Amino acid sequence: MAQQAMGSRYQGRIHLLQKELMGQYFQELTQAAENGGPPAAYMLISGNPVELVRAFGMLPVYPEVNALQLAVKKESLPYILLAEQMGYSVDNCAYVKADIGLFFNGLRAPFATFPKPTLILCNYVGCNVYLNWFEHLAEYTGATIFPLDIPFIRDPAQGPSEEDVAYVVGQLEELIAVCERLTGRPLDWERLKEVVRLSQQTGQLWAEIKHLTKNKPCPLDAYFDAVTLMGPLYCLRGTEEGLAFFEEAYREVEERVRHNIGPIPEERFRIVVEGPPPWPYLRTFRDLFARWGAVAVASTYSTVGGMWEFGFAHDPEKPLESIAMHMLYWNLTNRSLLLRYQQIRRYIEEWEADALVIHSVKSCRLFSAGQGDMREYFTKELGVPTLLLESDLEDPRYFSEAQMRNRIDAFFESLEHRKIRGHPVEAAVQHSNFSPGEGEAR
Amino acid sequence: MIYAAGVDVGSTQTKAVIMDGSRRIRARALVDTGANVARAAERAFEAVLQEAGLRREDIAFVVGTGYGRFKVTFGDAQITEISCHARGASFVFPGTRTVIDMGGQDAKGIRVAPGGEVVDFVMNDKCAAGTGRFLANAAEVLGLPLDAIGEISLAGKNPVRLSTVCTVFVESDILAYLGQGKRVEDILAGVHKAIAARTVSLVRRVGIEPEVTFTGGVSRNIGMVRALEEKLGLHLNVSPDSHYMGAIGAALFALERAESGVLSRR
Amino acid sequence: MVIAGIDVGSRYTKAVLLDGEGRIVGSSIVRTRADIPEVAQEALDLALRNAELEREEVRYIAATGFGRYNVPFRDVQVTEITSGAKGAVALFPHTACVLDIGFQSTRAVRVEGGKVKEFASNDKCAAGAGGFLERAARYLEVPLSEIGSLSLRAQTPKTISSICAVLAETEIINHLTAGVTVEDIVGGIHQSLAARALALLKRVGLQDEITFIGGLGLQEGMVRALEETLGRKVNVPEQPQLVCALGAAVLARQRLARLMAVERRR
Amino acid sequence: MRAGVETAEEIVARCREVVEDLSFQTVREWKAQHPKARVVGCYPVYSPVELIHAAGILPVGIFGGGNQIEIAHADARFQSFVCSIVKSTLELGLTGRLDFLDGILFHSICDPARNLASVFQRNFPSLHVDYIHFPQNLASPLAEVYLTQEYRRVLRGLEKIGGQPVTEEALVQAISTMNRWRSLVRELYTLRALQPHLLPAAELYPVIRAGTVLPVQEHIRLLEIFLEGVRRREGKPKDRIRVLVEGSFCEQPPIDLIACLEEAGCYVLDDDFLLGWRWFLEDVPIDGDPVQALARAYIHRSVYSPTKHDLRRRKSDHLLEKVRTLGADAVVVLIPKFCEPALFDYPLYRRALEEARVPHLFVEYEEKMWIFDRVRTEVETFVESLLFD
Ligand SMILES: Nc1ncnc2c1ncn2[C@@H]1O[C@H](COP(=O)(O)OP(=O)(O)O)[C@@H](O)[C@H]1O
Ligand SMILES: Nc1ncnc2c1ncn2[C@@H]1O[C@H](COP(=O)(O)OP(=O)(O)O)[C@@H](O)[C@H]1O
Ligand code: SF4
Ligand code: SF4
Ligand code: SF4
Repeated sequence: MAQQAMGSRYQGRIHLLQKELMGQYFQELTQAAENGGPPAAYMLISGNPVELVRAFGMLPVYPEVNALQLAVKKESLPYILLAEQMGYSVDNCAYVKADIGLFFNGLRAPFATFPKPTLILCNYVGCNVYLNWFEHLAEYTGATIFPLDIPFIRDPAQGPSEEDVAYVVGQLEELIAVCERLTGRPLDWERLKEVVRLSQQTGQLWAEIKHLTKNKPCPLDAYFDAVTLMGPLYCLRGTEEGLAFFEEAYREVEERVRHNIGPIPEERFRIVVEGPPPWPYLRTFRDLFARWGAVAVASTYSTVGGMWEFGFAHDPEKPLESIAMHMLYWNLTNRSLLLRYQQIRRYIEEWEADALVIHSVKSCRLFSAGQGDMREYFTKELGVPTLLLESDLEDPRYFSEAQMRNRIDAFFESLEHRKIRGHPVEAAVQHSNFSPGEGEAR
Repeated sequence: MIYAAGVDVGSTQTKAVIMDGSRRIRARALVDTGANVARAAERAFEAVLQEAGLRREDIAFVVGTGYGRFKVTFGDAQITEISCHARGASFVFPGTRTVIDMGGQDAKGIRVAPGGEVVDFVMNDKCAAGTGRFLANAAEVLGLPLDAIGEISLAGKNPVRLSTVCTVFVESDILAYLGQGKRVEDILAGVHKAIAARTVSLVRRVGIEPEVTFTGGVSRNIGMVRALEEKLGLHLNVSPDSHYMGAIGAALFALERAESGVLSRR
Repeated sequence: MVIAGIDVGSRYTKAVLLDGEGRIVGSSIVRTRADIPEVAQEALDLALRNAELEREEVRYIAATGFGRYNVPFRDVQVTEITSGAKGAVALFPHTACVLDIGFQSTRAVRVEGGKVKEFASNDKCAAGAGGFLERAARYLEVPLSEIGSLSLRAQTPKTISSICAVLAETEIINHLTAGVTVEDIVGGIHQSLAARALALLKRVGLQDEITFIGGLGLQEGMVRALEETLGRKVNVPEQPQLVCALGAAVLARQRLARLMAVERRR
Repeated sequence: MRAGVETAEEIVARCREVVEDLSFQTVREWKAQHPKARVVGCYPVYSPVELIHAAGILPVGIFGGGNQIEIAHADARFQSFVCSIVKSTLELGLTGRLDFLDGILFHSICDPARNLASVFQRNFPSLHVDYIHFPQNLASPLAEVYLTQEYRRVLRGLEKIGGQPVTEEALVQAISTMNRWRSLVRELYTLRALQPHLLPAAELYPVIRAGTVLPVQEHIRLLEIFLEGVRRREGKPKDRIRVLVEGSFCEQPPIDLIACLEEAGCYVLDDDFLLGWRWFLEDVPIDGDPVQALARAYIHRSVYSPTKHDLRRRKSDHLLEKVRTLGADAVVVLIPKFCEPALFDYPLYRRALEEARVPHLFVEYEEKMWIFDRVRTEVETFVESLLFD
């Protein structure tokens, strides 16, 4: 029952670097809020078209990033309560509530002040709550809102249709006209191509880092450490600093692979994690796994903003089409649940994981509604040991450490017994005609 | 002879078992957990030692389990009650594939492999609805002893439909039914039925495969056994030791550790 | 002429008698049981006896509370939200918010011009009301009537984080084991209830003056916790438990006056 | 069910029976009588039933399991914080009660409903499951083009089930039949708005809901008789408040809950129950390309709802306009628990209603409720606050 010493948290160069970069980013936002600056475009993380925003010289602001920062710093509850007083339900997504609370607090958070939006770009990708969220922000701020409608990937066996792509490209053109009006200058296509090229290179590096986690030991935790890389991926993609950061990150991870270094002293279990992290208790949560020597080799959460590891790359020669493809197909949120099953299955097989951990969060039904079925699929159809945990990504009221710990301990105890006794996992494969579609090239 | 002990500190009751090297249960003890958890563990351990006529030094290894396992200060290791119930159930009923454990404050479903390893499990928490406590409250409102309500419920022919499975509110529901002149056995049948439905739907998540072994304190309630059997359409394994299953599993783990010479304390 | 208000709450049934001038002339509190009609009758009789009045003198009866429809001899019924607001305003005319914590539920009401403007209640789960305290009192082995003064003596109140009343008891046990005093535990419970009450009050729009009614108003510690949480004084009637019954009686009196006016015109 | 000469009351009783029958006996019988016929289920909201009719298929509304179903399997798939209709619909499927379906349509209304489509796909591999993406950028001219294409795609799937190509005539026919049906429904709604004491919502609702199960022609006849019957009714209004009910567009409240609302002292002037079926404000024009006409009708002529995000006009403005036109005293915001789209509308409604000084009451319910004490207390208090001095 050897559990590993606590506190063995990876704190490498890139963590420090990302802290610095994100600090600068928030400073830039505060600067813009207080002294004026480039127009701010509010956007959502999922499949974001940050390239276009950057090409217009606008500042990308991600309310989700702000909300999660509040949660990580354990500051989210008062903002959530503020929104609940206005009539938002306890059952509404807490990201939205924290953000609305933030707005009514004068856009002031303890770590930054945010500029008012000039453009509310609702890059509606999969999550229906986004539509409500940005609709409300638009009403409260009076800013211009542009709902970018992204057809959902309806058929898991097939990618987006030609009509889908044409529809999105058409809307991007409408969006360009809106940005031109708001910024008072025409789109510089060369600049857009350049930004897209930077994105392409950044995405490439990110994909390579993700493939490095196939190594044993896994060089970084693809859930807990990957989230640190995600801030720069959204906020700085398409910039030189962003690219430099990922170059550095790749170097470091690759170095760790060469020296067989992992995030914890001994890698005993390789897990795949599905679902967003419990931001208010990230550390506690991480330690509960670290105690057991469990390392995430892959996570679905790190693909909400884009799914580069399965072959996607922006194309500077087709900027709009590739932005459209990114939004339509190459991100987790716009894909059906069955495609997600398939994605996880690939992680388990190709990244050689022992188990699946599903972190089900009340706020985000996009992620969580139906995770019970996912659990059924993995345990009953594939015989993959699966642990389902429930809490929240933003609302600290839904986290109970004792209960989490009980479940996590019981789960790894059973994995351990199986390992010790050499029993193969009892694959209770039942007859089933279902196998998730084979949409992606391997 | 080598001896090992398992101490299962539940939210409601603390159970202790001593097992010898030939895997015979030498003694059992049961005490109410009460307010002082560490003390309850001590008391149960003392009681079981006395019952077995042994001294502390005779016990090679002690495993603590249950929600208060970290309070078993004299224990050599802690293992969750999920692993222990699975282990104990497989030991007593080797054909066990599914375990339903109902204790004072929670309910669990565990699927086990032939050796007794946990394949999958689910549990309810956050809300004590539909647990042993629920039954205890029902008994209290009706002024009946807890160990009698199961039997009485079997006589209920027209079970009532409860409006809540909240452990606290069940009280007013029962009062309301009494007010309407409903029979006690029908009310109890309704109570058992409601909990059985809830439990079965929980346990279904791990996939119910026979044989199914029912463990935990509530397994002593015959009304619950029958209600679950009816809902599942399956026979349930229940042994007089079912309440001790967690402690038995813990003792088995302890014995294994003692035999393999793992004596290091964590 | 006598007018009666009867509040059939989930724990206690309360009756208040008014004379023609609207003065309180009698009252009673009895424990609610399943046979509500009988309990209501009992409460009325007891109040009459306290006031040394005869049943025949009662001209009009308003029933309120969850059992209002089960008072067969009522002339009219109103909800406990309306009657609570009415009663609070009768006692404290500048009341803008009413907080009512009873056995099963916590309610916040915003009043404007003596009328209910907005309200919110917390009654799906037992976690936030007096029933929880009753159980805690039993658990801590202190009489309910002393809870209030005990809590006043809390040094460093220990709050309860569990949302479930039943699971919160486990937390209480843990606190006890950890050596937390009964005073601090009770103080903590009051703080948690006050925090919930604040959230509820904010939902309806927190405004001065706040009148606190319901059985929990009997507990000084609760009042203090509330005042600390709200950062302001609250009005607490001498007999907070009777306010809904009073409000019902006040409404009944207005009703009767109107009916009589109509009659006279005929 | 045959519509003979019946009184309005008999129609209500029979419709209620049809609606509460979880085994869909009427559909099963209909299918037995029409051996080659196909049935496609429609999950709320905004089902293009015209397309289904045109393909010669019977559309059947799938509105969850109400309060008589025990959820034994579905809650393993969907967590406690997901609304009831999602779970009960899956439960209907998992317990074989939907085995008469040849296909089922879901729409882009919310995240749980979308994931439900996937779960259906996995658990019922032989069922044709389609998911319609409704455009969310209704101000863009591209939306109409897109939705027309989307409808055509859906049609191709339906053609496969129906086993025959869908002709333009069939589409026109289907549209005009549904126009007739919808105009009857509108007439009933108008009548009720003017004289709510003659037509309680607890009657109107089951009668219309039966139309989501019965063949449309049969139901049209039924509505005609019912309308006649109601027109002949007499009575005087009681001292009640006149309210709009808003928010129950998807998961439906129990009929007895609606009744409870009325008994507690409300006249319901308008509601948004069953939006899946009655979603056009006016007739759909039948000249020109019928598929395009349907798409255009959705974009320009359909009712607002929590799942339609139309930035051209605020929903609260729609609501206030309705309050004014109908002369309502108040709004009852009746929302299913855990329904995010509806819950999200509430704060904006609240702001607008408060500004316009329209009293409102927020009530949460679940389709599985069968005890209404709490709701009753809330509604009574609300009524008291408006009627009493
Ligand atoms: N003789 C009995 N008859 C019926 N029920 C019993 C009996 N003894 C215990 N129980 C039930 O068992 C519960 C305690 O079960 P247990 O498994 O010990 O729970 P825990 O481990 O959570 O303390 C009690 O709440 C009670 O409802
Ligand atoms: N004498 C007392 N001292 C302290 N608290 C009391 C006393 N009597 C009642 N209470 C508290 O008041 C609660 C009952 O309040 P009440 O308003 O009568 O409830 P209800 O109207 O729901 O029956 C009890 O649960 C208890 O917590
Ligand atoms: S529901 Fe999920 S994806 Fe949508 S806004 Fe909330 S957290 Fe983000
Ligand atoms: S409903 Fe009852 S049992 Fe459940 S959390 Fe609330 S108090 Fe506890
Ligand atoms: S009731 Fe609301 S949350 Fe549930 S399926 Fe319908 S729209 Fe979605």
